[in-house]
Amino acid sequence: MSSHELKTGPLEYRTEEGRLTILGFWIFLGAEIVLFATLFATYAVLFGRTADAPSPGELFEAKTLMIMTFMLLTSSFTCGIAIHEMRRGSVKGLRNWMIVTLLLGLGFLGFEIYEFIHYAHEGATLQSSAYWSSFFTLAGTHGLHVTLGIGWVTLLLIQLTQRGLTPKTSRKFFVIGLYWHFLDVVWIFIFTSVYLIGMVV
Amino acid sequence: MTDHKKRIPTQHIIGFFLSITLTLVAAWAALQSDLSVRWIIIGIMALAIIQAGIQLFMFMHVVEPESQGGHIPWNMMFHGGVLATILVAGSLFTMSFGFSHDHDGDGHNQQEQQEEHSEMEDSTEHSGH
Amino acid sequence: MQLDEFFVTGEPLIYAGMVSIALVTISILFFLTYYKKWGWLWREWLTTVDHKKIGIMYILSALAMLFRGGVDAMMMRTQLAFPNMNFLNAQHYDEIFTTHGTVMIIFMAMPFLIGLMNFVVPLQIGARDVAFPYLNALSFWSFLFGAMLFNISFVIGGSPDAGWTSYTPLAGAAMSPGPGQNFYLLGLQLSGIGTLATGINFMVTILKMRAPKMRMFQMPIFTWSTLITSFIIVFAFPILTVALALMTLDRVFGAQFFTLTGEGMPMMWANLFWMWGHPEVYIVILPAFGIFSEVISAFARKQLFGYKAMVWAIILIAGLSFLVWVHHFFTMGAGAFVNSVFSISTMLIAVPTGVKIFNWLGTLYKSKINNTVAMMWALAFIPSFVIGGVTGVMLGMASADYQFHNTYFLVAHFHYVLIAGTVFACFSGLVFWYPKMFGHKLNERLGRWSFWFFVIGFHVCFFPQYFVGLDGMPRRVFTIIPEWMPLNVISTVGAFGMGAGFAIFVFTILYSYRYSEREKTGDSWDNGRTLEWATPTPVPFYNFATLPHIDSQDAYVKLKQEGKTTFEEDKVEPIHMPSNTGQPFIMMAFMFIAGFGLVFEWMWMAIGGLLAVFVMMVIRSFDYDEGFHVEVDEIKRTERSARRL
Amino acid sequence: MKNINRLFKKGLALLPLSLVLLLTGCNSDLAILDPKGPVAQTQKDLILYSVYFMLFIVVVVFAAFTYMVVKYRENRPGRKETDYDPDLHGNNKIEVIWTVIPFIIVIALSIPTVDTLFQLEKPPEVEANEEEQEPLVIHATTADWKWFFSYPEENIETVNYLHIPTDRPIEFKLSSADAMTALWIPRLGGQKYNMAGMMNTHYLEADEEGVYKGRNSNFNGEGFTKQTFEVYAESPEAYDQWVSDTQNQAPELTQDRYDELLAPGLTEEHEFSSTHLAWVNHGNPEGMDYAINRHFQKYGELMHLESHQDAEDFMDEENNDDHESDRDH
Ligand code: HEA
Ligand code: HEA
Ligand code: CUA
Ligand SMILES: [Cu+2]
Repeated sequence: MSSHELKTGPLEYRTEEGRLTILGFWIFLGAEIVLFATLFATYAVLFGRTADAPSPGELFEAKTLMIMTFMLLTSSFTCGIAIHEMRRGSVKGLRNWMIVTLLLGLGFLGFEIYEFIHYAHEGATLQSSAYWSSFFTLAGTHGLHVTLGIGWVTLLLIQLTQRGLTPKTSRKFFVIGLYWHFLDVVWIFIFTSVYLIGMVV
Repeated sequence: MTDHKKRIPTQHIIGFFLSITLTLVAAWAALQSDLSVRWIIIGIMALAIIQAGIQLFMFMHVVEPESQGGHIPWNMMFHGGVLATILVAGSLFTMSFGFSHDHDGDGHNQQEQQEEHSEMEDSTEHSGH
Repeated sequence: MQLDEFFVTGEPLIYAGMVSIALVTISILFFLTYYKKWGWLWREWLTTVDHKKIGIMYILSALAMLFRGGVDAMMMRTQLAFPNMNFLNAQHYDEIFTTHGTVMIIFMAMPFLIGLMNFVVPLQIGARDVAFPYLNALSFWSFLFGAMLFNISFVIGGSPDAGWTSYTPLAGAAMSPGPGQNFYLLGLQLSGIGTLATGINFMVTILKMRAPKMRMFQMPIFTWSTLITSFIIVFAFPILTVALALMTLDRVFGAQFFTLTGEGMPMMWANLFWMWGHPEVYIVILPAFGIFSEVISAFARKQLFGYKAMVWAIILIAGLSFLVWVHHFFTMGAGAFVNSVFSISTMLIAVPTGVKIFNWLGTLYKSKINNTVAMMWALAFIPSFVIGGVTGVMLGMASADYQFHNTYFLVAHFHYVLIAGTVFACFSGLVFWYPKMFGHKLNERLGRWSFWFFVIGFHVCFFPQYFVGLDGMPRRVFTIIPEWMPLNVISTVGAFGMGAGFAIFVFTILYSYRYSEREKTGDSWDNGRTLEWATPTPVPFYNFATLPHIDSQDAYVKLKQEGKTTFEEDKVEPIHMPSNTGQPFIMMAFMFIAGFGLVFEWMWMAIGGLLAVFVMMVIRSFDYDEGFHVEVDEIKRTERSARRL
Repeated sequence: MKNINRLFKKGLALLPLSLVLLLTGCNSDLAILDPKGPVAQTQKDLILYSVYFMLFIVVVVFAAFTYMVVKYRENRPGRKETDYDPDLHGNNKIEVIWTVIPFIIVIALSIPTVDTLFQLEKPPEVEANEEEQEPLVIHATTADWKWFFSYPEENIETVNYLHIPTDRPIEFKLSSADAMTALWIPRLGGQKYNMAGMMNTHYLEADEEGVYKGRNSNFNGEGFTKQTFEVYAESPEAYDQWVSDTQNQAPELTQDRYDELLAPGLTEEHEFSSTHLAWVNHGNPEGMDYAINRHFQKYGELMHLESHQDAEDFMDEENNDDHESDRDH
């Protein structure tokens, strides 16, 4: 609990509190890996159990998928740039790149919502079969994480305008940066093992 | 990621470029190539793991000196990965017997035999009347 | 929904339960008001972020839950000794073993141990609190509200009745309609979140907040076991979170994961449940091992034998714990190969556990055993647990398990490990650290009585169950054939012996509060080996005025030899401490409301509750409270009076 | 108090002894240790084999424990100075020993376990003096809270009781119409799960005539306790006689009748001269939702089942006239 503040190094690591929180967040990400892995395991086991609903191969569209993926990949990149700007001490850089990230995230969400509605029209809903339950839960949990992330970034942007860059605000941005990249990692696996494999098999 | 003062974040740019490329390769392999399904799956899963690595090392700086060489973050990611493998592979290993308890094998034969049987039964019954 | 559907009706036992709950609540409210204690309760307890107080609240709640689970157990045992009395009908019996198992494992064993960890670990490593005090309070309240949500099912809506394992499709919406099973899902979900947060909190605390220079391999062994347990928690609890969420989706939102329709796969639930469930049983045994190590080495007046081997054994057990889950469903028919793999991995756990047992014996070798009550609990553990452990290995032999599975042989196994391991450890640890927590010891004479009643009762209760199991008595039956009667009656007698032991234990607490001598030093047992004993009693809220440099295991032994204390007057500096806050309590209260809404599928309530939780989170996000500093003067004053300088 | 203390510790040490006594003395009484067929025999042998190792371990630990606790008590009269060595903190050699020995024991336990696991997947081996026979196929299907035994080759079906010939392997095809259950006949061998939408194969065999208790051993709700059945193991001739009697005298099983029986609840014993496999096999994915679709509403209803209520099979010796081949256990 000491309030000693270091004089050098990135702002977010200067206080003990910052270092502890960042470490704690990494551990949380470890737990998140397991959380998503459980969903992936369920998905894998229930694969093919579509009952009377359409099969994934019939519904998945390569075009939407690629757009969504590029949006999220790019947002992960812009988020990285934002943190880079933060470390250079640029409030403006941080804010602007973060806003770009946010917009890309929103775009991704929009496509995802469109996609889900489309599937529902085709007769694939959470209720239609074990396979679709696991699909919507896996993709939906990721989507929910993105939504929370967007809300969180918005709150932080407000705090940034109120307080500028302090060890505490920069710690918060650093942490959400980790979170955002992590969601990208999860998406890569959804992209690969749900969509691509779903279209191949 | 030692120098944070650099203006151009080269590492991020390389990472971004790589991740886009790998994604395209994966999509191509899955949708366009005529590899066998098995090799597609192995290949694109490998690509996904590499991409995860890119995010971790180039964007998330798991091992940057400020987090003491990322000893603990790295550890958590590693063990998380191990657990993810246990979960997915273990579930498949122990659960996918499900439909092959018997259904592929003689379970179906049983069923067919049974159907024949009852058909016969039916016919004898009919002739009996 | 009609009011008579809302409240459970028609059962005299439940009416009695309702009446007593109402009476207890009213009297508590009355006393709080009469003695004007509301403010005190809010300021000192509900808003606290102090790990010591949180630890104490955990322990008190766990004792209450032990009582609840214990009363359930007594009712089951009564029914099985007199099956024809119609004390419980089938449905009622089903509800009771379900709540008994769930309460004991989730709301008794884990919180009890987490309570001890909370109190002890920061002290043992020379920290002023845990890494995230706010989160710690959040964890506690999530546990408590989760436990309340689960427990009110007794009077409102109806209890779950599908076993603590809640196998689908039985526990699905089709076969278990109504709110009962939802209480299970949401009660566990709510408290599970807190447990996960606790795991993260302790990992960071132990990894980052040790006293200056204390190396990992100099940490007290209880701290080690807490670290490893936290690691298991972080990696196992998300599995439970997901499994519960999936079943909730099935039941409330019509998904098809574990259903018989829509090509659902019921056995995936069993798979996920045990992927969490097996690590869970090690979550409740490893801290217990840590406690025994501390108690045994303190009262044997000897350094722990084979410290390094002990640590590695814990790590190995933790690793293996993720590789054996299938042994809970060997009989599912996954085939000889799968079963062989998991049989072997299961039996391998015997090796590191054996290493621990032998090292405890090694610690006793050439020691000076001081037979206090805490030590007696620890000693009784060794032989009792070995019986439970070796029968566990017998269960691990899959082809033999085809005969043991779902019988009282299994029931005997897990009570032998859970009670002789976890419960004995909780008692041992509580008695051991009690003076540090409350400033006086528990009466030793009464303690012995409760010990003997409980331990003898325990063996009388559960040893016969091995044999009635071998005779083919399945678990979860509410009535039995005459052949099984004699052993069951013996078993029930033993259970009441344990009940008496527990009653005496509670009495000991009350008696000692009134009559025990107050502590004058911090080192209550004169045997303290680790840093918690270096603090004065009562422990100042900031724990340590100054932090010693640690360069050996058993740090306090060294300090004592060198005549040093944790109060070096000239080195005192202002100490930064977090402020109290009511947010965790309020946030979790909203979570409770949301959970309750989901249980009854009242979506407006669930959504409203969740929105309120989000609002609390936003408030937290904008909260830049930096805590406060304790000034040097105040520290000096506190330390001097505490140390009687 | 001190005396009790010591006495009790001695008592603890006697526990393993009582185990030996119970195991040898009551050997024949305990169902699992009283096998009536090769499968149960294999399992009993394995269990006893493991018990010897476990007893050895328990004896070693208890002996060492008693020694330590007696010898190193602080106030033992006649304690010597040399009995205390606070600096003794470990010994690598001994660590290795007590790691390796348990490891070897684990190996010794694993080998027969794996061996029997593979054995139990196949029909029991034929003894030297017997001729090899095709296993008798019986579909054992559960529904809340009853058993259907279908004999596809004989084209008969029984409810809540089972007839089998001795000395012939029985190949059970296990499945369930609703909740997960398990078929368990302790004297004939261990259990296996019945699950809807899948089919497990389970081999058992009786080599002695008699009536054995069987039951569902996996909890599945209110009627669980009473979901039992009796197994009549009889000579092949008597069995054949029973089969032809049933074929000739029992009514046919119609789908309506079957659906009625399928509804959650307890039921008596029945026999039919046809099987439900003609229209549904709950062990197929297609048969998985058969019962739930028909009786969805009835699963939540309570029976208010009490222990004196007869569930046709469990506590009482029920209507024996069904079975002319009735014999004492
Ligand atoms: C604290 C909790 C706890 C602990 C520590 C254990 C420890 C062990 N358990 Fe237990 N177990 C439970 C709690 C626990 N268990 C519960 C709650 C259930 C049932 C849940 C339910 O269905 O409701 C269960 C069920 C259970 C099953 C499932 C049985 C079934 O459903 O059919 C199995 C099967 O393998 C098993 C095995 C083991 C083993 C091998 C150990 C080992 O870790 C034991 C190791 C210890 C020793 C072996 C003793 C000391 C060692 C030596 C002295 C060295 C020499 C020994 C040898 C070489 C053998 N347990
Ligand atoms: C830590 C875990 C834990 C603990 C401590 C216990 C403690 C006890 N358990 Fe339990 N038990 C489980 C975990 C635990 N159990 C689990 C997981 C199951 C499986 C559930 C399932 O199948 O789903 C189970 C199941 C279970 C069964 C099997 C039920 C069945 O399958 O039909 C039985 C039967 O005897 C039983 C008995 C007892 C008894 C007598 C105690 C005693 O130790 C209790 C000690 C008693 C007290 C502490 C009493 C306190 C009360 C008073 C002081 C009041 C005074 C009143 C009187 C004396 C009347 N338990
Ligand atoms: Cu379990 Cu099929
Ligand atoms: Cu287990």
